[in-house]
Amino acid sequence: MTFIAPIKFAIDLLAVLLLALGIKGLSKVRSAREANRLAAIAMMLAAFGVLLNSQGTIGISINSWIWIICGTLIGGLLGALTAKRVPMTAMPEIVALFNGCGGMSSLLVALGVALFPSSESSDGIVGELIRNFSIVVSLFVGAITFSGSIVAMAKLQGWLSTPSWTQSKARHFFNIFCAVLASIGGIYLLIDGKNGLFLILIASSLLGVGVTLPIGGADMPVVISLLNSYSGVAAAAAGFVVGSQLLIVAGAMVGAAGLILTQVMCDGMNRSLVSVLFGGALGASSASSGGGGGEYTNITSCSPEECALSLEAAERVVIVPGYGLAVAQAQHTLREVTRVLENADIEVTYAIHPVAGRMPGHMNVLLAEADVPYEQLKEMDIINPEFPATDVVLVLGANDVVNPQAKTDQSSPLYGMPVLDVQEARTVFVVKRGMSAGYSGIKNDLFDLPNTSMVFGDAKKVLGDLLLELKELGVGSKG
Amino acid sequence: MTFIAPIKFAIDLLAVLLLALGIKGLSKVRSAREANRLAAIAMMLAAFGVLLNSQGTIGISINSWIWIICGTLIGGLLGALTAKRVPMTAMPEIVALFNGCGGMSSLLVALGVALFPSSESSDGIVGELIRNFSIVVSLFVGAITFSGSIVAMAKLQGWLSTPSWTQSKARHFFNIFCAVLASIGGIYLLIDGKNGLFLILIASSLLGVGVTLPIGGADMPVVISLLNSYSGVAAAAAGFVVGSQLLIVAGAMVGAAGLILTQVMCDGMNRSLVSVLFGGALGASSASSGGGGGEYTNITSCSPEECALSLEAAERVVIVPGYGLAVAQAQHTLREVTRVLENADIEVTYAIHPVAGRMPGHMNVLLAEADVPYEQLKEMDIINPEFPATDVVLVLGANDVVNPQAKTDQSSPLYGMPVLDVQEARTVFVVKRGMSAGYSGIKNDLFDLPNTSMVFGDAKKVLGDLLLELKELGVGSKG
Amino acid sequence: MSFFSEALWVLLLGSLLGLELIGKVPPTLHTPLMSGANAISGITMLAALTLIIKSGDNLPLLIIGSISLGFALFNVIGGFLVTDRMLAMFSRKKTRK
Amino acid sequence: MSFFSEALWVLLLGSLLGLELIGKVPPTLHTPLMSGANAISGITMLAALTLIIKSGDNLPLLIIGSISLGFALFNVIGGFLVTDRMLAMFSRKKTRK
Ligand SMILES: NC(=O)c1ccc[n+]([C@@H]2O[C@H](COP(=O)([O-])OP(=O)(O)OC[C@H]3O[C@@H](n4cnc5c(N)ncnc54)[C@H](OP(=O)(O)O)[C@@H]3O)[C@@H](O)[C@H]2O)c1
Ligand SMILES: NC(=O)c1ccc[n+]([C@@H]2O[C@H](COP(=O)([O-])OP(=O)(O)OC[C@H]3O[C@@H](n4cnc5c(N)ncnc54)[C@H](OP(=O)(O)O)[C@@H]3O)[C@@H](O)[C@H]2O)c1
Repeated sequence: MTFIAPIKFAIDLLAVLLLALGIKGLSKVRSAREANRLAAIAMMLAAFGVLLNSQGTIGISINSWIWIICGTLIGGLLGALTAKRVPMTAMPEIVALFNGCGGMSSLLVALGVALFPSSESSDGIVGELIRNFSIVVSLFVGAITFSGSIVAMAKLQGWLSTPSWTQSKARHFFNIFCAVLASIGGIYLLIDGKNGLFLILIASSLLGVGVTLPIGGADMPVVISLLNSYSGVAAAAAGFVVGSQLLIVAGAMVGAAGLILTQVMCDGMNRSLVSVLFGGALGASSASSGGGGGEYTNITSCSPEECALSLEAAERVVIVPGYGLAVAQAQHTLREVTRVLENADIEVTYAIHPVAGRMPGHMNVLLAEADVPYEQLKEMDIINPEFPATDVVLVLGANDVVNPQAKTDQSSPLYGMPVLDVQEARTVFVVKRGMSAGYSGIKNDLFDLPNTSMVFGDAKKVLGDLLLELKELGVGSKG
Repeated sequence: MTFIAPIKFAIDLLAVLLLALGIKGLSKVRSAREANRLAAIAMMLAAFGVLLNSQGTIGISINSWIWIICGTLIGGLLGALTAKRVPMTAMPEIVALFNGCGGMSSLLVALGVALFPSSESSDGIVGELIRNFSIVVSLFVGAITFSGSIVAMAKLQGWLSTPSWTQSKARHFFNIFCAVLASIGGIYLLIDGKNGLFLILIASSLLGVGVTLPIGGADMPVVISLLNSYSGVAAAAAGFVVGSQLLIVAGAMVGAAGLILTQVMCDGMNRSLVSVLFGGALGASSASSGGGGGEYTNITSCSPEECALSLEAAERVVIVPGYGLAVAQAQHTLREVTRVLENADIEVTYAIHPVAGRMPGHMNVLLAEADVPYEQLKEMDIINPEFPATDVVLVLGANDVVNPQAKTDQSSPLYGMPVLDVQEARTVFVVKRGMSAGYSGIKNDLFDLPNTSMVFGDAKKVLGDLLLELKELGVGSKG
Repeated sequence: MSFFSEALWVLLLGSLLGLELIGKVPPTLHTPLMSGANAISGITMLAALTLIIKSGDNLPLLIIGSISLGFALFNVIGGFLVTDRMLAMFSRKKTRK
Repeated sequence: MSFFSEALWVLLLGSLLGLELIGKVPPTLHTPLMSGANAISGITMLAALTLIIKSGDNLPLLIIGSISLGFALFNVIGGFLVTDRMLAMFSRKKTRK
């Protein structure tokens, strides 16, 4: 027994070291994959440490082993299956789901300890107070994380829409009310360690829903990242509850790192965290206002056939994929079109804007799924100087990321966001379903330019038509 | 009494937070000065916490107070005086001195505890072992820090030269011998807690001397930074000895941050830490080999008079200060010369290479001392494109930082280091005492170029002559 | 006090470390990093384990612990696997480069 | 064990934090940063203080402690002042800008 405590301790230290290296490594492309494995190993180590220590000291009963194995198998298998099955495009919602479950786990631990307080605790009144406080935090944050994540997932999957009342000021009152209720419950629980338990649970779950529901689907990745940071906090609180330093360090690290990541993500899309959390849905308000900010005066529209003719005559084509491509699930059709063009010795590259789509790296993942070779993906800074030498640009369901206002119009909300300078190319085709605005809800000056033609329709459908037209024209048929 | 422990604890946490913020802030220009103050406040807080806690628990006797005040006053006053008096150019040696004293302080604490072990310790055999181990580390690292820093200071001040035996392989044997002796002493001390004490002290002091003495003066800043990292380690060890978490955290932070800084400094001058520590003195070997790497074939030399004539005719003059200017203490004379030129409406700027001189920021500090306006100091990346439009470049005791080999000759040890492209200017004057090489010991192709003229002599003397000539020519006399 | 003083140190330093660990992250890595950090936050499985082990024969507590463990492992295993899948896409493309 | 377990946590996390705190430092700040970090390493003054306070009437120990404190304060006060002097040069120039 005297040997086990130091070993367990060494394991804990090692696990924290590996976790820190893991988090650090995950933020660099080169090391990300190994870092992820490192973190997984660290977690295994940590679990092993707990089992070893318990076995060596108080012992683990058969009963406990059974329940441990049950929980592990069921949770692990379901997790593995979900992870294997989910399509790449559903990443944000699946991360939200996982995250919610982490929050739920912390919540349940706190609930268990609160319902059946162990008699062994003898830390005096201060210790008791700190422990109860940790239980309150764990319940509160865990419930918010869970309900918020589930709502986020449901909204991303389209199972939930944004009810209009959530866009009114009333929601702030609702949320404040829930927060007050939860605090009252917390104070009760602090004092006697039992009452107020369910008040906290219900009020903070409602708070999680109330805060997340009004947020537009496009801002969801940021919210998920924030909720992820919360689940770290919940884990740290659970660490206080069960008395595990390792849990506290790891939870604190993830909580803090998640906060930074949230900030980095906000910066990446030119939004502030406050406006994401309290500003309501951007998409919702813009959808109702139609175009938003000015009328279009000089729209040229054309058929897939004309577009195919232009493509046939081109030497350099640049594809600009955007959110619409992802929604239409058109990446495979796109790949077929570009294969045809390549066969005809037309040079095809893809211009990847860092925040195109609805999650960071969305376009990379999407195109990787459709087997687009990596060399053809060009980042914004690299492709921008090449547009003047480009014959045809095909904008597929992208909008904000090709809006020249971001460079020219100081009063535009987009001003300052780096964009793709597609208007420099000879001809630009924009494929989208109608004239409605993108994520930011802003009119796109590009559509009014003389060298821009709109090809209206669902991206998948238009690309399919394009493919037919190109084949009909005999492009790329090696004859 | 029950109140004091938590207060002390909160103070400790706060102090660590402030120290972390301080270290972080010191690495950014904008926040550096406040960060330094923040760190100072944190230290005061920490000391206050210790006094408060002791007063409230075991009490502080009058006797103790007297000795505390004595030590504080004497040490503090001497420190303040030294800090006020020292000339800016002697920064590295003074930092070395301070650093050595920090190491000495940790050493003395360990010595005191080792000589007069307190009877209260009752941590069992493991606790005893850890405590003794900390004492060994504290003595060992403290002694190396102290002797190494003092040697570094003495060498930088010119009080010590580099004895030739230290350049031979023999020094490695000497150092290994010392290290072995110190380890033996350490093992003795670990076992019985008293014997071996002075063996460690002497052997590790000699080791500190043996490692630092062979290193050339130019590499000293890196060594001092490394020793600084050591003194952090010594402080952390002292923390284990007296049982202070705060000391351990702060020591560990400084130790680790110092290591990173050392690495950053090495990178900045294109050297590896290993070659700095074990490679012997660069300067020494190069001084003996004369020019090093090829002969000069096409040197043009001229008098200060000719130089003055060119300056008079110029419209844009760029000054490139280097190590020689610092050695010659010629910054004030330089300022007078440039004032004259400015009066004659000649545009004067200074090209500041990041590692010109012998310590980072050397040139900034030097020129600031001579009251050169900040706007006239231009960093390398900004001034480099301007050289083609420059009439006269005056290179003052700089050598490596203007060596075009760094860009053209792949086999050169300098290859890859960014340099100032002075050869692009119309005329280049190089002021140095002879044809000897700079820090890297490498021939400078610049001197052979047709548009380069050498003006031989001590920088201060040449600048004085130049000033006279310019006055004689009536430059800048507003008439 | 001892556990709590240790816990508070660890909390402070862990948070500071977390704030520093992530610097500049290229946008393509935002999603994998989020998902990896999310998997790590499932470390709360240790709390669930401890709960089960300490609950003795208290059946409701065992059940709560087991459910909690299940949720946590769902998070952990799923999180790591899904992160790996995402990163595989990037690295597969990297090596082809 | 308790003090040492806490100490080891704090050592590990402090070291990791130190490694992360310093990122890119512009060369002009190398010397001030070195000097500031050096002043902080004089935190060992706390050890000297503790030694003096705990030494009771043991005169040699009091003297050792006091000398140690003197050295440490020489390091701390001198270090912070000299750093401030250097930084003043930079910022004086900055504001003129
Ligand atoms: N990447 C991220 O991490 C992230 C996260 C959150 C928010 N954002 C924000 O999202 C925006 C991304 O810009 P983006 O250019 O990719 O997208 P966008 O500006 O949101 O525009 C998407 C366009 O696709 C069209 N579209 C929708 N469904 C379509 C379909 N089935 N077929 C064809 N077109 C369809 C829409 O027009 P119609 O309705 O007329 O078809 C819309 O104009 C930026 O503002 C960015 O800040 C990015
Ligand atoms: N800044 C840092 O942190 C740092 C630290 C360590 C090393 N270094 C290294 O130091 C070098 C700095 O380059 P640098 O161009 O400034 O200096 P340098 O290459 O070392 O050259 C200095 C030149 O000054 C001349 N000189 C010496 N005393 C003089 C005097 N009294 N009057 C006139 N000239 C005199 C010397 O030639 P004569 O003997 O012929 O006069 C020598 O060629 C780089 O290689 C850098 O990597 C920099």
